[in-house]
Amino acid sequence: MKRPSSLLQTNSILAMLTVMIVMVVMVMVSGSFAAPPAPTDVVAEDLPADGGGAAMVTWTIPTGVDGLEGFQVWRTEAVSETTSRVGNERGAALLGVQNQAYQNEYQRLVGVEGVAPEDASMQARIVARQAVIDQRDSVTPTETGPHGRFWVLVDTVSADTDRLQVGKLSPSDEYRFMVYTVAKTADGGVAKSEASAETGMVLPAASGIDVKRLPLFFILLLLCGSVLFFIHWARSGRPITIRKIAGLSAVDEAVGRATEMGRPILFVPGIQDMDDLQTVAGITVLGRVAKTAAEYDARIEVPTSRSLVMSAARETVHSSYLAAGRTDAYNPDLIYYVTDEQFGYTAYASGLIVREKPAACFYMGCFFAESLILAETGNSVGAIQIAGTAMPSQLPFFVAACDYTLIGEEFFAASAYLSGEPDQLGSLKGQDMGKIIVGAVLIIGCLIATVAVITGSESLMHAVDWFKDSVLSA
Amino acid sequence: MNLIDRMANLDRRWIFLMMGLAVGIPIIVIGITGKTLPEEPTPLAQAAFDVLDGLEPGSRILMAWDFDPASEGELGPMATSFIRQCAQKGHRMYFIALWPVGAQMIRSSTSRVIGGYYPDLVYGKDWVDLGFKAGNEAVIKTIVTDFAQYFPTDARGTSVNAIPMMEGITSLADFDALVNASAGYPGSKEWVLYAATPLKKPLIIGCTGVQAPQMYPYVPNQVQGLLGAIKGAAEYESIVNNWVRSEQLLDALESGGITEPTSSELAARFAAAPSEAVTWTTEAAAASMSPEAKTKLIELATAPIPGIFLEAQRRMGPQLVAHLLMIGLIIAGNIVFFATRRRGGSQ
Amino acid sequence: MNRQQLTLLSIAGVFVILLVVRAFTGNGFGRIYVERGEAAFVKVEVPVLDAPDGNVESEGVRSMWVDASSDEAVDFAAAESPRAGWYSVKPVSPRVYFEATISDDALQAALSSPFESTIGSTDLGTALETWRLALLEKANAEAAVQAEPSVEINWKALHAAGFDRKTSITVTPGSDFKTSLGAIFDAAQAAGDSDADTTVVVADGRAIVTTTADDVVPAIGLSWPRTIGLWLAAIFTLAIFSFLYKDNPFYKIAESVVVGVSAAYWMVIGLWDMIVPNLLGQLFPGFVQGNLLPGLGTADPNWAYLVPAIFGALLLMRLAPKGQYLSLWTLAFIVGTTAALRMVAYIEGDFLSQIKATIEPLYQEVMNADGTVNGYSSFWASVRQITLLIGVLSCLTYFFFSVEHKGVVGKVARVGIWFLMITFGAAFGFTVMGRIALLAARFEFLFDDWLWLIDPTNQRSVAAAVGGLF
Amino acid sequence: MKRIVPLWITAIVGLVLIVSNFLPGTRSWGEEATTWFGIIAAVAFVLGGGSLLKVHLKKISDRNSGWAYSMIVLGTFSATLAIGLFKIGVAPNPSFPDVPWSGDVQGQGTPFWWVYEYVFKPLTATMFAMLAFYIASAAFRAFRAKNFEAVLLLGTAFIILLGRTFAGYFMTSWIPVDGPFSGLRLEELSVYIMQVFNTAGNRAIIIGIALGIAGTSLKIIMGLDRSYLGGGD
Repeated sequence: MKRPSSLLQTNSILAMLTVMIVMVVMVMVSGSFAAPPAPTDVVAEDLPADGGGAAMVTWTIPTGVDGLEGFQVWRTEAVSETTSRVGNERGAALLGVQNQAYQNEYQRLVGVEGVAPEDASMQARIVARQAVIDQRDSVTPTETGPHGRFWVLVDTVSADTDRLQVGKLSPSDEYRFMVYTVAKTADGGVAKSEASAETGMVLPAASGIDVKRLPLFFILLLLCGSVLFFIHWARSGRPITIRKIAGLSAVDEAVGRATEMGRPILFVPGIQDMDDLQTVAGITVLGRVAKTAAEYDARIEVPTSRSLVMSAARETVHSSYLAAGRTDAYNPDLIYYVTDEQFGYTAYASGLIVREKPAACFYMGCFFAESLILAETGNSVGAIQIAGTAMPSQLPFFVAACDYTLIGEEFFAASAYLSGEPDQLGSLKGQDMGKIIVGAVLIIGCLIATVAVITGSESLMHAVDWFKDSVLSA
Repeated sequence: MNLIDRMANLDRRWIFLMMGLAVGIPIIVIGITGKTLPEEPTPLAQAAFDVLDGLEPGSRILMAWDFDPASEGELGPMATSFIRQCAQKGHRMYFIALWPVGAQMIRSSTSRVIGGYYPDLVYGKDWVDLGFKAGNEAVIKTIVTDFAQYFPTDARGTSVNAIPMMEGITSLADFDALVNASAGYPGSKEWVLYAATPLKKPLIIGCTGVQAPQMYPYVPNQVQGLLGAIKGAAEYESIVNNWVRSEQLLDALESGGITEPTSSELAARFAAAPSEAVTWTTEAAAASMSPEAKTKLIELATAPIPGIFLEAQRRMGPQLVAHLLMIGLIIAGNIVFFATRRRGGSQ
Repeated sequence: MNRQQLTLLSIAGVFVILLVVRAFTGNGFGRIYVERGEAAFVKVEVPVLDAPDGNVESEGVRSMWVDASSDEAVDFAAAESPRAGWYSVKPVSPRVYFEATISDDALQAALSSPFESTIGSTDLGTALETWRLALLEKANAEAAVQAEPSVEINWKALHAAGFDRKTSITVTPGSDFKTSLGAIFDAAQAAGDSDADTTVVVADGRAIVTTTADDVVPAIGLSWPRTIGLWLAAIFTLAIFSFLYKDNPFYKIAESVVVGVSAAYWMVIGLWDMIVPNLLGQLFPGFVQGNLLPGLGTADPNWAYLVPAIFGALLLMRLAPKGQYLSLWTLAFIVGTTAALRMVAYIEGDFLSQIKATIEPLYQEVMNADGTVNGYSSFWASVRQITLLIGVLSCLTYFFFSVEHKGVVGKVARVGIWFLMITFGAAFGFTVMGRIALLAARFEFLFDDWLWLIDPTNQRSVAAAVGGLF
Repeated sequence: MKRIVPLWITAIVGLVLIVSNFLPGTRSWGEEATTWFGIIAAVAFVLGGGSLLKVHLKKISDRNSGWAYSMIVLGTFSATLAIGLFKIGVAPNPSFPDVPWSGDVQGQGTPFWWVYEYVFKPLTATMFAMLAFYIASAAFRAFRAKNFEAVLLLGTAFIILLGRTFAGYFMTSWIPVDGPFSGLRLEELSVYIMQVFNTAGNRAIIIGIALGIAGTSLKIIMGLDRSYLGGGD
C-alpha cells in the first residue's frame, strides 16, 4: 500500500531480479529433498494466424505427483531486456560503490583530519568518482539460470493445464521456454521441480491473416454488403418505403401559419460547414421547407454561419422555387452569410428573431451551445419551432423548447426521404437491416442466456460466452 | 398588470442576476467559512478509485488530458485528484494531450500537485510530460501499436530514449491503465473506441456533464470508472482525500511501532474521525509510541486538507443553490405558461 | 441618459473607485508576487558512471551542461569552461511575500536588540553558531508565529575569504547582536584569520552573515507583468460578462481578441509540438537536432515523410489565388483516413461491444454472503436487466424507418420515445450541472485570484497582519 | 482529373487503413498513414490562421462594418504569432543552454505563456461560463411541460438535478438506507436512471450511430458520397 522510496523504485527491477534469483536458489536447495518431476515434452510454437507477438507452449503433465499445484512457465529474455537489465544492474552497483566511497572518505576527512565540511564534500566526491573508475570492471551483472540463460517468469497455471498461450512478446525477437512443476510437499510447503528441458527458438512472428479478427471482418462485410445491396436496389428503380416522420408533416402546418399571420419563416442550418453531414441534411430539409413556402407564398429567411453553406442554401432554395413555379418570388438576398463566430452568429440570429418575430423557426443542422439561446428566443416570440440535429448533448434543449424535434437518425432519415436519392435511401434501408440483426441477436442471446442460468446448462453457458468473447469482441 | 403578466414579461436580465447571485454568494460563504457539504461516493467514483488502487505501486498509467480552460472548472479538480492518487500510490504517470491547450492543462495540474505536494517525485522517473500531438483519434490509433512514431520527444524536447521511464514502452499495450479527462472531441469516446476496446485495458474517465450520459453505456465493460461532471469530481476527491490521509496516518503509526493489522484499522478510524486520534494517544495501546510519533500522528489527523484538494467539493455549494434555482425557474415558467394559456394566451 | 441609468452608473462608479483605492493602498489585492533568481550553467566533462547500454567500452567522459551550483560544476568546471545564464522567475504565493516581510521586520528588530548570551573562549564556528541560535530565538519571538525567520551563515564565502571554523578566539560580546557579530569577527581577525569585511544582510525573511553584502539582493517582490496580466484577465472576464446586460464594444473587443489569439495560439502549438519534432525532425534530423531540439536523437532523414509534407503544402493551396482544387487532395486524404478509422472502430467499439454488453441473462441471481440466493435483490436485478433490454429494443424500434409506426410497432416505438425522453432528461440535468460548474470557476477567479475576497487555498492568510487588508 | 485524383486518394487510404486491421503484415502501413494524418492536422492549424488573416484583411480593405474589430483580431493574431514563432523571451533548455532556440515556448513565465494565462484562458473560460446564465433564462422562458414526453424529460431532469447534489440526500434522507424503499432515495434514483434508462436509450442511439457511420464511411471510401469535394458532382 505504501509508496516505495525513490531508491527502491530505481532498483525495483534489480530487487525483483534478486528475489527471483533467491527463489530459484531456494527452490534448487529445497529441490534436493523432494523435488517433483519436471514436465516433459515441452514444446513451443509460434501461434499461427495471429497478429504476432504470441506463442503457444505445451507440455506433458508428469504422472503420479502428490499434491500437484500447477506449472510455472518461463521464457528467455529478449536482447533489449538483457541490455537494459545489465545496464540497470551495473548502474545501481556502481552508484552503490560511489555512495559508499563518498561516505567513508567524508567521515574520514571531517572526523579524523578535521577538514571543513565544505571542503570535505568536494574532496570526498573526487575519491568516490575515482573509486567508481577503479572498480568499474569488477562489477559484473548476474547472468545465471538453468541452461546458462536468464529467464523471466511468464505465468503460473493450474495443475490440469498442459498449455499456455504466451502473449506480449516482441514479434522480432526469438524466445525459448521452460516449465517447472510446482507441488505441495509433505510438510505443507511448496516445492518446485528441476527445470524442464528448454524449447527450441521461437520467433512469434505475425502471420498473413489475424484469425482472431476475422469475425469482425465478416460482420463489417455483412453490414457493408447490406448497405451496398440496398443502394443497388434503389438505383435500379425499385421502391424503398420510409415511415412517416412526424416532424416533417408539421412543416406544412408551420409554413401555413406563417402565411396566415403574414410573418416570415426563419431557417437556421446549424453552424458547421458543408463537410458536416448534418448541415447537408439540414439543407435538404430546407429544400422542402422552401418549396412549401413558395407554394404558400411565405417569406423565408436563411442566415448562415459559413459562406459555403450560403451558396448551397441559395442553390437549393432557388430550385425549390423553380419546382413550385414561383421563380419570380425567389429573393437571394434573404439567404446570406453572417459570421463564422459561434456567439456572433447566435447574437445576430436571436436579434433577428426578436426584431422580425418569425411565425416559424427551423433549426436543422449541427448545433452546439447556441441551440439553447436560439430555442429560447424563438419561444419567447411565440414561434412554432421545429428542430433537427444529431448532437446528443443539444437534443434535450430542442426537445424541451421546440414543438417538434427530429431526433438524431430521424433527421438523416427525413433528409433521405426528402432528397429521394437512391444512395441515401438505400443506405438508410441497409442500416435498418443492421438494426433487425441487432434486435434478433439481442432477443435470442438474452433468451438463451436466461435459459442457461435457469436450467444451469453448462453447454448453453459456454455457447453464450463463446459468442460474446469470440464473435462480438475481436 | 397582474403578477402573471409581470412574470411573463420579466426581463431576462433579472434571471441572469438571480443565477449570478445563486452561484456567487455560496462561493463567498464557503470561501470564508471553509465548510463544504458532505459527499456520499457513488459506485462509479469508487470504481475509478479502486482500479488505480488495485494496481501495484510503480504501475504505468497513461494520463490523457483532453480539455481546455473552458472546461477546467469541471475537469481541473478531477485531474488534480487523479494525480494525487497516482502520486501517493507510487504509480508512474505519463501525460499526453490531444487538445492543443491540453499541454497547458498538464503543466498546471502537475505543477500544482506534484510541484506542491510531491516534490520528491523525479521528472523522467516518476512522471513524464509528453505534451500535445495533433491528429485526434489518429494519435490514439497509432500509439496503440507504436508509441515512438508519434512521440519522439517529451514536451521539453528530450528524446524518449533518454527518459528512464520510457524504457520498455513500445505501445499503449505496455501501460497498466489509462486515465482520461475529457471535455469533448477528441476525448473519452475516442479513448474507448480506439484504445480501451481493442486493448482491453482498464480505462478511467473523468468527463464533463455534457458527455457523461453518453459514456454510461460503456460501463463496466469498456470503461471501468466514470466521473461525471463536478459531482463525480467531488465524490472522487473525497475518496482520495480520505485515503491519502489514512495512508499518511498508517505511515505515522507504523513508524511509531504499531503493526498490522491494528495500524490499518486505526488509520481508517482516525481518517474518518480525526478527534479519536487525540484521545487514542492517551490510551494504554499507544504507550509504545514515542511522544514525537504521537505529536506527528495528531498533527496528521487534525491538519486541514490543502485547499486545492477540496476544489470540487467547494463547488458543490454553488451547484446546490443553482440547481434549486433552475428547478424553481422551470416550475415558475410553466406556471406562467399554463396560466396565460388558460386565459386564452397573451401572444 | 435617464435617471435610472445614471443611478446605476454612479453605484458602479463608486464601487470601482473603492476597488482601485483598496488595490493600490498598502498590500492591496490583485497582485502577483515572484521570486527572481539567476539560472547559471556551465559545460563540464563528467565521467560516465553507468553505461545505459551495458557496454563497458562506451564508458568514459561525457561533455554536458550542468547547473553552476551543482556538485559536478564545483568539481569539474574550469575558468575557460563555457558558461551560460539568464534570469529565472518563480511565482510565490502572496503569503510567502507577506511572511518574508514579517520576518524581515522581526530580524531587523532582533539585530538591534541586546545580545544576552555569553561566548567567551571558543572557536569561530561555535561562536557564530551560538550567535546564530540566539538571534533566531529573538527573531522568532518578534515574529510571533506569523512567520518563520531564518538565520544563515554563508560559510562558503567566509571560508573563501580566509576564515576558518577551527580558529580559537576569545570574544567579549557587544551591546546588541550587530556589535556582537563585529566582535566575533574582530576576534577572528586578531587570531590571524582573514581581514576581509564581514556583514549581516536581511532579505527575503533571512538574515545572512557573509563577506560581500552585494551578493544578497532581495528576490521576492511584486511582478509587474503578471500583476498587469491578472488585472487584464479580470477586465476581460468582466467585458465578456457585460454582454449579459447588453451587446457593447467591450464585449466585441474581447471577442475579437479571443479570435485572434486562439488562431495564433493553435498555429504556434501545431508548429512547435507537431511539425518540428514529427515532420522536420524526420526530414532534416541534423538541422532540427542542432538548432531546435537538441534533445532529439540523431538519425538519417526519413524521406517517406515527404508525403505528408507535400499533402500539407497542398492543403495550404487553399489560401492561394489559383489551384485551390489541389487542397482537395489533402482533404481526400483526411476524409479517407477518418472514414476508415471510424468505420472499424465504431463497429468494433460501439456496435459489437454494446450488443455484447446487452446480452445478459434476464434472470439475475444475487447471492448473499453465505451463498444463498437473495430473493429481493435478485428480483430487482432482474427487473433492471429486463428494463434495460426493453429500453434498447424499443428505442431501436423508434429508429427503425422501414415500417410505419402503427399497431404493435407503434406502441413499442412509443415506449421507445419515453425511454429517449428519460435519456434526454438525464442529459439535460448533467448539462445544466456542467455549465454551472464553469461559472463557479470563473467567479472563484474573480473572488479569489483577483479581489482576494476569499482565500480557500490559504495563499494570503497572513496578509491581514501586514497590510490591514480587511 | 480534378475529381478523379481525390477519389482515388480517399479509396486507397481508406482501404489500406481497413485492411491493416486484419492483415498484420500491413499494420505498419496503417501506422504510417495515421502519423501523416497527424502532421496534416497540424498543418490545418496553419491553414486556420491563414484563412483568418485572409477574411479579416478583406474586411478591413472593404471597410466592412466593424472593420476596427478586424484590426484588433489581426493585431492580437500577429502579436501572439510573433511571440510564439520566434520564441520571444524564452530561456533555452537548461540541458542545452548554448542552443538559443531549444527553450520551451509554453513554459511558465514566457511571454507566450503570459498570453495564454492572462488572455486566452480568461476569455475562453468566461465565454463558456456565460452558458450558465442562458440556461437559467431558457429554464424560465422555454422549457414547457406541454405534453407527456416533455413532462418525462423535465421530471427526469429534476431528479438528476436534485439527486446529484446534497439537496437530494437531504430531501429523502428519511427513507431508510437498507429498507425495501431505499431505491426511492433521490441519490439512488438518479443512479438508477443513469444506469438503466439512460444506458438503454444511449445504447440504442450508439448502435444506430455506429451503423450510420459505417454506412457513410463505406460510401465515402467507395466514392459514392462526394459531398466533401463540395457541391455535388
